[in-house]
Amino acid sequence: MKLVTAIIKPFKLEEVRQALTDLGFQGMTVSEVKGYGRQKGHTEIYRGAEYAVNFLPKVKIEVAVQTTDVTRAVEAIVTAAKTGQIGDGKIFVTAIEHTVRIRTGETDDTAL
Amino acid sequence: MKLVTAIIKPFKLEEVRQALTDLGFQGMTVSEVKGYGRQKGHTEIYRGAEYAVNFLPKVKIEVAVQTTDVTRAVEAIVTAAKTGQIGDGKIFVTAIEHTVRIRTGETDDTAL
Amino acid sequence: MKLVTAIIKPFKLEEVRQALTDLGFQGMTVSEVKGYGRQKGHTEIYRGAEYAVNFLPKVKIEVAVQTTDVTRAVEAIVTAAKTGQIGDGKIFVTAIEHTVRIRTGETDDTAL
Amino acid sequence: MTRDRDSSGVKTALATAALMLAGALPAFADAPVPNKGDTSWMLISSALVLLMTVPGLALFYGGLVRSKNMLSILMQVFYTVCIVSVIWVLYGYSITFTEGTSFNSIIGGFTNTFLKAVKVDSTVGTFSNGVVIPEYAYVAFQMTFAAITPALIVGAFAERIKFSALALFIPLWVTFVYFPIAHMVWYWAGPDAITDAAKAVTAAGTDAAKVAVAQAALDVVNANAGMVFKWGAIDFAGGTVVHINAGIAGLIGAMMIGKRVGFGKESMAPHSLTMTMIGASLLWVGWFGFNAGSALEANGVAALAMVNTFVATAAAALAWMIAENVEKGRPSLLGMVSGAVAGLVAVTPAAGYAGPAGSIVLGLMAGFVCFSFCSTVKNKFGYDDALDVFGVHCVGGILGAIMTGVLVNPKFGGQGIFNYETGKVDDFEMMKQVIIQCKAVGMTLLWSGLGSIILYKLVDILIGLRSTVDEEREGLDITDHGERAYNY
Amino acid sequence: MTRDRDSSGVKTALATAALMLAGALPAFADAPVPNKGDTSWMLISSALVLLMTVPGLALFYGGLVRSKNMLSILMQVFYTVCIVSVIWVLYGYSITFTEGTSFNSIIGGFTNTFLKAVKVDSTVGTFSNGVVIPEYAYVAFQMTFAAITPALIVGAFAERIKFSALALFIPLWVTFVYFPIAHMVWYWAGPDAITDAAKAVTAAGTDAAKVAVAQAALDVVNANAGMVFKWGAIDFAGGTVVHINAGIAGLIGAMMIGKRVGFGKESMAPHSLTMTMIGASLLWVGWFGFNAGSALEANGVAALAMVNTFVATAAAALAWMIAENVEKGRPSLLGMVSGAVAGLVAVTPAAGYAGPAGSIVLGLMAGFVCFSFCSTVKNKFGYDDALDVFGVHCVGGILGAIMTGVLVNPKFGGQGIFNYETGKVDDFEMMKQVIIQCKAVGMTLLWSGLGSIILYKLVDILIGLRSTVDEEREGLDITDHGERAYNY
Amino acid sequence: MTRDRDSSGVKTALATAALMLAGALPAFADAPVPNKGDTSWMLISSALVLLMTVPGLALFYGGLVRSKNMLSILMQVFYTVCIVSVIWVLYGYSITFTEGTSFNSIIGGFTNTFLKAVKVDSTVGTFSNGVVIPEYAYVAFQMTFAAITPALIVGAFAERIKFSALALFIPLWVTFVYFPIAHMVWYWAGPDAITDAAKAVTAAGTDAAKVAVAQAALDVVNANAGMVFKWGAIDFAGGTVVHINAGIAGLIGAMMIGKRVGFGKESMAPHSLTMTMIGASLLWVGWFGFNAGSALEANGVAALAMVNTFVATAAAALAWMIAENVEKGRPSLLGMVSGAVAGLVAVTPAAGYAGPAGSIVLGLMAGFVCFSFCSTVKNKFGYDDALDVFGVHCVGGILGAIMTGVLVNPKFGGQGIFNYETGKVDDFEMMKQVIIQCKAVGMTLLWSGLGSIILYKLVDILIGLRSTVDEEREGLDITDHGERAYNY
Ligand SMILES: Nc1ncnc2c1ncn2[C@@H]1O[C@H](COP(=O)(O)OP(=O)(O)O)[C@@H](O)[C@H]1O
Ligand SMILES: Nc1ncnc2c1ncn2[C@@H]1O[C@H](COP(=O)(O)OP(=O)(O)O)[C@@H](O)[C@H]1O
Ligand SMILES: Nc1ncnc2c1ncn2[C@@H]1O[C@H](COP(=O)(O)OP(=O)(O)O)[C@@H](O)[C@H]1O
Repeated sequence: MKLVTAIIKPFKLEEVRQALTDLGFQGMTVSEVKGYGRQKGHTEIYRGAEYAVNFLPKVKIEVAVQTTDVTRAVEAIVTAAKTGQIGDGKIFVTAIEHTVRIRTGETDDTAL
Repeated sequence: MKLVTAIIKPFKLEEVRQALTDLGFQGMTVSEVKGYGRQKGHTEIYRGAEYAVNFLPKVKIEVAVQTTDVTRAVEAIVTAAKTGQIGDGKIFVTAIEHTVRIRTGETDDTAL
Repeated sequence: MKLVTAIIKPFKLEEVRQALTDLGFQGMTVSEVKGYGRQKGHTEIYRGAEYAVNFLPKVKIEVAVQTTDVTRAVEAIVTAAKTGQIGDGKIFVTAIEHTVRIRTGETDDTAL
Repeated sequence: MTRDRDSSGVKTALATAALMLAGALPAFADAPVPNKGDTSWMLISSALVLLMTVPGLALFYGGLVRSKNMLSILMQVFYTVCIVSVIWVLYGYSITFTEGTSFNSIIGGFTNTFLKAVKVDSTVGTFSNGVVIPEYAYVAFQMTFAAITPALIVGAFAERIKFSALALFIPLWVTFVYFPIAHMVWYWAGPDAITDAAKAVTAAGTDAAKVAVAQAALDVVNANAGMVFKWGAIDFAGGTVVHINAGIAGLIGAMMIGKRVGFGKESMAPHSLTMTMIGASLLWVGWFGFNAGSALEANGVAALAMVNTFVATAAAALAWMIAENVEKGRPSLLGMVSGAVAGLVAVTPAAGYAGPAGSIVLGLMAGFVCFSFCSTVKNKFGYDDALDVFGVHCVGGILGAIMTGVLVNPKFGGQGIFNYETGKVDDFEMMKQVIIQCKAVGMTLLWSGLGSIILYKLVDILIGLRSTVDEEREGLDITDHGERAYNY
Repeated sequence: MTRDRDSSGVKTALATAALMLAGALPAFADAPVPNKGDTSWMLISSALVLLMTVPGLALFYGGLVRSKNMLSILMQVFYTVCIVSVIWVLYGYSITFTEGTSFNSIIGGFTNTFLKAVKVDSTVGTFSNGVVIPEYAYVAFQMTFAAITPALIVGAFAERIKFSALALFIPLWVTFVYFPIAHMVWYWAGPDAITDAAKAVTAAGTDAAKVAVAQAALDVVNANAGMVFKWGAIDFAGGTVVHINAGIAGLIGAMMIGKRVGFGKESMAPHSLTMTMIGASLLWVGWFGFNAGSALEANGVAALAMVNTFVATAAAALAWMIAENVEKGRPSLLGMVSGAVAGLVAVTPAAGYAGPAGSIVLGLMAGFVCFSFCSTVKNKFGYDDALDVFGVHCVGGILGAIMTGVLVNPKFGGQGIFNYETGKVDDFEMMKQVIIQCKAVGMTLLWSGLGSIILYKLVDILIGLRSTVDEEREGLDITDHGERAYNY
Repeated sequence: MTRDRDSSGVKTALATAALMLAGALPAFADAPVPNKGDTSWMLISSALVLLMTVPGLALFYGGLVRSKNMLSILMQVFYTVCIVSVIWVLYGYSITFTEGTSFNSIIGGFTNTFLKAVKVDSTVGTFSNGVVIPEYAYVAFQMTFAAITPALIVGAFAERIKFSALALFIPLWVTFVYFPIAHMVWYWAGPDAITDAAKAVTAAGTDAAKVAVAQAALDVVNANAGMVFKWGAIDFAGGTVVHINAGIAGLIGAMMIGKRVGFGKESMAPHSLTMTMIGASLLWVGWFGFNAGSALEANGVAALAMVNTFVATAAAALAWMIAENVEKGRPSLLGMVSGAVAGLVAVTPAAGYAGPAGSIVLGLMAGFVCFSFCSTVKNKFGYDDALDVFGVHCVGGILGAIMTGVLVNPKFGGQGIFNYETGKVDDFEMMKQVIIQCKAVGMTLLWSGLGSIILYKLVDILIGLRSTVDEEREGLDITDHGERAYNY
């Protein structure tokens, strides 16, 4: 099993979710994060005080998939999340050694 | 070393923390996430506008443990987090290659 | 490629970001988390009701780096994030199998 | 449009002069007209009491619950204001402030339903002879009291009652508990009726027959009042009617509905003490309308009530802060504002009777007593009065109601009790007054306590009081109202 | 310092007495002086209307947008209040409430720019013969109306207009749309001018020549009024001038600026219903100043307007709640407070004319009608009036304006319409009045509709109305103002 | 109960008439009675000033700090209101507004501690001959001024002072700095005493001996006033007493306590500009009580003060917005509301003296000057006045105090300065008045500056002013109060 982690623009979340659901992926975890890559932040001024805001709001999605599904999942995310402008985000794929569904105690592929 | 990542129902956090502490696990990181699996969201209506809320609030806990402790940790979490209803969550185990305790510079198992 | 994950004190974020930027690392993802390790929480009392707050606010930073850069990145983080007091945090290094830059579709090292 | 009705029909300067004198001292004329300064003050006081309730009370309470139940609290308070104010116009004002039939000691009559007897130039007396205000202003002012009282209750069983249950409970409670108690404590014939009747007795001179007739008439006037009023209990702005009444109803609700899921185990820390602080502040500001407005005139008594409301609150906040600092090591904002509310509650019955120094003492007592209650006594009993409605409103209200009997004492800088028959302040018998005050407290606890038990039971049978465990876990905002308070 | 101007020059007790009589019934004297109760009420009413606007309206709207646009809404409302109040002093008050030249039926004159003709002892008449208030108090009160009306509009095109476009649109709109409509509906010669002229006609007796002269004079007085006023339309506190006016301008803006990016696809859930609830509550509290203050006196009519404003609001909130419960299965807080605002809007033109029972009926109607509109009708048309400015303010305003013609009927507990010539309430012809009301509504829709189209177009040509897609995605707070609302 | 005290003892229509005349023009009678319109206005004005402070000021400040220090700010403001209002009753009112002994030019006496000399029918004079208000109303009104002034200071050293240090500093500061300055600027014998004494001089005619005696008596009356008052400085609602006073104390505190940890390096962006906007709006609304209430009557001057307070604020907000737009490219909400507060501050001393056009000019100046100060000048000096207490309150206050000497000029539409001896407005010598105003500013800066230095030092020695670095990092909410503001 692999964990596909994608950091995307917040307003793309809904499209990505839809794309994954359409392919039959049944679960996902989302968190609000901030980050920067090529795309940098901006400056905010509050009365006299200037602050550099280096981080932009992003959404991190994590989808655990069977190893054989990784490519489909990644492609679906790329297609749905792309605007073609900097800040579109990144995808990281990492290995999951073991999975458990808490409710049933099922493990690994059957737990996905 | 392994990282045990569990996505659980928010109100189970306290019990899970207690269970792990009782087993002698001394550290944990928690984040607020949203997600769905078998358990789906609901619809919200604000005046005339309807919005599908596909994500439910969950808590993600991450515990870095020695490889030999993985099973104990996973079992403790499953026991504490289970309600038997959908939405109880998932556990993923991944490999950590290297650990550092920032304060002391200790590394790997001694850093846990 | 490796993912360097560090859990640090919130007010150290700026220094860590600066240190990594100075070394030429061009991207980072940050999330607000809560956690405990050696450093424990405190008690809050709201009128008659006492609640143990076991988790302290921390910041989690994730930096995907080329395998050869891991040591430099970890050292930079340790140096910048250290106050010498408990609660300074932890660093975990894990393996990334695959990376994609969504905007361009570039993969792996070129995507970092 | 009859906007100038108060001047129409007056045709000469002389008549005008007469009317004006009448306006100032109507004992000398037939139809006192309202002083516009009083009217202005009563209108703004009504607005202030609404401000206390929404958003004031709603925020004070709302900030203390978990964010998943924020809207449910706001909704419950807002709904309460709406349903009660409509009922007030339909029949509430009538059965509270209109002379009833056989049970007039307990409840008024139905002759003024839909406010059918109220016109733009109708007036009601104040506490001064010959001073009146527009009846609509009185209707509005008292409406706000009827609205806030049941709204106070919802804090006790916050985070677990079904909205539909509350929606039924509130109109029942206000009808069978609030209106009777308000009638019992506040309904009377008014100053002029008593003074005129008393004068007739004097005028009767030595003619025994005439005196007997006049005395009988006076007795009738005096008898035309609520039971507790007739006992001689004093309650300037609603210590019994509002706070003890709501406080005991809350406690009973909290016990009958049961503890919140996870109570004592999970953290139920307030989701926004900022909101609670805003709420407490607006309660304070609005309470000036509540207390000083209860003078029904813009006069020195109203100003005194304002000063008292200011300093009792301040003193109670400081007392709670100090107590908490001593006992817990750190003074909290929540403690301070809780103390402020306790002070506001305690000074309510005393506002126009006590002196400022007495009010400071009362405030200090309220702060210490309510602190002890909420942080120690309550935990011993283990019931889940989520937002301390009992510990602040009932306990503070009882303290205030009883201490009013002490602080009204002119010896302690109080105003004494004015006797409309003799036209002067009575000699003050403190023990007697304190006992009367205790009786009024007891009566309120009893009526509201028993009435509430019956009504909760009834609602429970009809539609069930409590949300399911799953709903409670998910939060009432989603399950009862289909919304979330925050989407940052 | 001339603080005692109203007493200076009076040198004897007799003169004083005369002055006082004059103060009460100035028809008998030259210079009526303000009653301080009225002044007090007008001052606080002005403060209440500001409270409605900032923070009230700003929060009501702000809570409903996404957090990335929160500051933009707050800023737009705050800016509107600032720019309009300065304009009001510069020329707004003058062209609204000063007699104009040839176009006096439509717009006033420039003789009072910079308030140059207003002094501390200047007064203006109310709706009662011989009753006046300080002109500065009237300036302040009407200033708040001019400020809130354009602020209502911004909800319609929230989350997408460029701030610079708004900054230009508001002064244009208030000048070319609001001031004329306010003048047309509210400008008149005042009660004393009419009554005096009418008396002169009577005094002329049977001498035809004299009568003709007197009648001509009376006609001149009557002609010195805004067009809609002369039709006989009644609008107690601004159903047409404020709500229909702003509502239609909002709709047109929403359509001309276009839908928000992602409208109908992405979730645009309110970021803080807590703020919306605070806003709605402050609207309610402040609206007492708006409606009851429109009596211009602290009298029974003001008190009636307050009661009506209370219960129409409550009834409308309950109606929306019930409708939503029936149709969607769950009553929401947002629904309830939307209903409350709909009720406030609907009762605005009727506040001092209807009776309380009539106001409850009006409130219920407003709740149901506006609910249907916002949850069904609107979706059929598919325009993006982001915060339902049209569905609540225009629809509710039209309902209220027309129903005022019904509920003012003394048969339905209304106050009737006072005739200053005859000195009594006219016999009431309901159909006639309803038709007049409809004409006033139509006129407002037309003037404001056409005027707004032209002004939006103009602004679009000059600087462009709309933010870019990227700016809209990022949120106007950052792109227009360089700030974020929250940094928790 | 003595609620009808103001009518008791009056037994005939004639006596009544006399009393009423007295009420209106008490120079002709012994005991002026308050006009209820004035009383109503003073009561509501007091409530408005509390609204300014809690929640107004608390939120304005609170929104600007980081969320970890939110409660600490709210607590500091709330505590300040509580402790000061208790002290006010204990001895503050007495030493501020009671005639003192040898140092009467600087501080009053102890004869009215515990308000022991104040009764429900006690009255105090206003600024008009023969017009009085209930003394309790005056006590309440001035209490709110005493409470808000030290609360303004806390913004300067926000996020780093120890609560215990503040808890000690506030009562010391209000006692040794505020009460003396308020006494020096505002304490005087009142209009009637002066006018009566002046009349006696006139009445003495040509008899030199008699004149000398009468003149001596007049001199005594005139001498019975605070030092700054005697210089002839005018300060309508507290430019010196409140704003300059608090502003300089804040600056000194900020410097003595030192910069926040991380100042200039870490982001200290406001945690909720929404709260700041609510606070600013409530400041504006409440400030009407502050400024227009300072007329002490519900008259044309109060109305003028309200209009001025409205438009100066609006103009200053626009000025800041424009300046920011020019200099930074984007107008921010924080800028706009900061400008509004600057305008409120600047118009405070001028509110009842300037004309509306003059107030707009003053507002524009305030917006530009305070903007420049806060965004440029301040950064050059590098001190950490966290919430710009100095840059807004002291700088705006100085501007306003001095410009009051210009704008009061009748030539510029001002009201001039009334002379109670001659009974008319004096010929106006502008330069002279400006110099006097500058002296008053200097005196305030000196007294408050030196006094504050001593008191901070004292507190520092006794318990230490500043939190530890770790506490500051963690946030004062947890370390000082054991709570967190938000648990979403
Ligand atoms: N090396 C990295 N490590 C961790 N997160 C990264 C890295 N690079 C980018 N990100 C995350 O991806 C988000 C989008 O990055 P983006 O600016 O689109 O990168 P690029 O255009 O350089 O691929 C960033 O805001 C950040 O959260
Ligand atoms: N495939 C997945 N990848 C990532 N997270 C998942 C996945 N499946 C479930 N989750 C997370 O676990 C939470 C609980 O899932 P749940 O509905 O209990 O799943 P199931 O009952 O199907 O095991 C979800 O809200 C989501 O955050
Ligand atoms: N075993 C662990 N697994 C996951 N997270 C941990 C672990 N130990 C510590 N952390 C995270 O690191 C943060 C800092 O820990 P800290 O108290 O400095 O640990 P220590 O001093 O024991 O190394 C914690 O708040 C927690 O978020």
